[in-house]
Amino acid sequence: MTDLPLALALFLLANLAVALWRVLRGPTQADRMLVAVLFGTTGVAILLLLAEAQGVPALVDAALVFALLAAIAGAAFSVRAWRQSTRPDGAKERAHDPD
Amino acid sequence: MSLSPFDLLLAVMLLLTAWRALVAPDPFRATVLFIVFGLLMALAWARLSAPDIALAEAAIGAGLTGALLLDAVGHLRAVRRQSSPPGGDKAREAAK
Amino acid sequence: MPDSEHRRSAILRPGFSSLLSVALFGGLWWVLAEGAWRAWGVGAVTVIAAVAASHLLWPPRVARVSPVGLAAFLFFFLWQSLRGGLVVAALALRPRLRLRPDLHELDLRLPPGPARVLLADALSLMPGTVSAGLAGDTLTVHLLDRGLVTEADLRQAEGKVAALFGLKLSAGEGGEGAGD
Amino acid sequence: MILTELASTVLLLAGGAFFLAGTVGLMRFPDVYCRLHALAKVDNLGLGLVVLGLMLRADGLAQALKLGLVWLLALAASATVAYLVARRALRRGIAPWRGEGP
Repeated sequence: MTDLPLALALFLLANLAVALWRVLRGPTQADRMLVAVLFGTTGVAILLLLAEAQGVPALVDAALVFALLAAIAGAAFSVRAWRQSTRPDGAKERAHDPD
Repeated sequence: MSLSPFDLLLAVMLLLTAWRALVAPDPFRATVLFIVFGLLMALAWARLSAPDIALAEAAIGAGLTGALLLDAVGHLRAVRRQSSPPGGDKAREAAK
Repeated sequence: MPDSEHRRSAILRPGFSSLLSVALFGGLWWVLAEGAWRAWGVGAVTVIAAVAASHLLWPPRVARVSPVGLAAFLFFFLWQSLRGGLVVAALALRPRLRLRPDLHELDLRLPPGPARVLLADALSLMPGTVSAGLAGDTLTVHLLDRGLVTEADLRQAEGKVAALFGLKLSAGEGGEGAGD
Repeated sequence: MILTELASTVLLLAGGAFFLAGTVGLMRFPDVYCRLHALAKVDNLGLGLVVLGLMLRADGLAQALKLGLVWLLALAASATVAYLVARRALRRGIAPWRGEGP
């Protein structure tokens, strides 16, 4: 009975592996950005399950940080790494200038 | 604590992402793989019952470094895009 | 604690709302510390800093939340996100995958600001819709399947968000129960 | 006591099932937007069920609420990221997949 959380964590890790393979394969860069959403849910679930399985409640804090980071990574992906657009309306992107 | 299937799978995933990150053809893909590696590493620390290191790895290793690297990728692209088209000389002048 | 009285009162202007934030952040701290009372020394400082930061970043009275609307919205939201998960899971597991995705443009009647953001976020978690762009007064929504969602569903969600913020929507069919 | 245990087990297993469905959707759906649907909704429901199952096992109100807080944060994060990804993909001109005919 107490092994259920760890077994479920293994199951979720297998899910994560499969999903990661799918997401990292592309084809577009937007697909790769999905890793942020993926870790924001599956990673958090795995951490929570590990916290229960190993009796380390502090891992819940790590899960909180994971969820927070998912948002930050997603924002960094879409705002920072893609600051130019392929369409010719790049006037707004040009506003950024390195000094 | 003996080696469970969980640890085995996690180790394999870590090695795979590390290898893919090293051989990735373009910086964006390498950065994504780096972030994934960091998050998996945080899971590994969690599995080793080291919540504080897991927290630091996720926050600094994956989050902060990942965001900085993504920013750098964006800069590289912007620079490369400005210098590649024929009318890009003016933009390069402005950058200097 | 009150070392510089007037400066603090300058930051925390409206009394009731700052009292509310203190209670809110205090509760948050209590939850985060897992009910450990020993952590209150750090907690008090953190709560004060959090209240000050939230007042600086998001001045009060930007949004007034109606409690009844909040309850209704939460109930609606939880139910819809449960339904959303079930519906999309069923679609994914169906042996013959038959999707008819589409983009839908929704003309918003909500005012700009937090209400629109909340609607965009909430729609992403509801059955068959993901928000894909907010430009001017138009919210672009990606539909997983055209047969799954109707304009009325989107309008209903909009109405619930309006009720949460105690707003009255202008004309239209979805303006049900925007009470105070 | 045994009832809580049972309910928790059922909730955890149901959560796992939803994660599986989400992964299946991720594998089968044709484009980024559809995959976002699988991730943003199905996986979040799975996480919600797992959180509920773990809440039943928590040792106190504060701990249970903290688990709920993690779920809320994950919800907000994935809704926001889903929106950002979809918007950016649309602006980049990645056309949504349209199935068979209009």
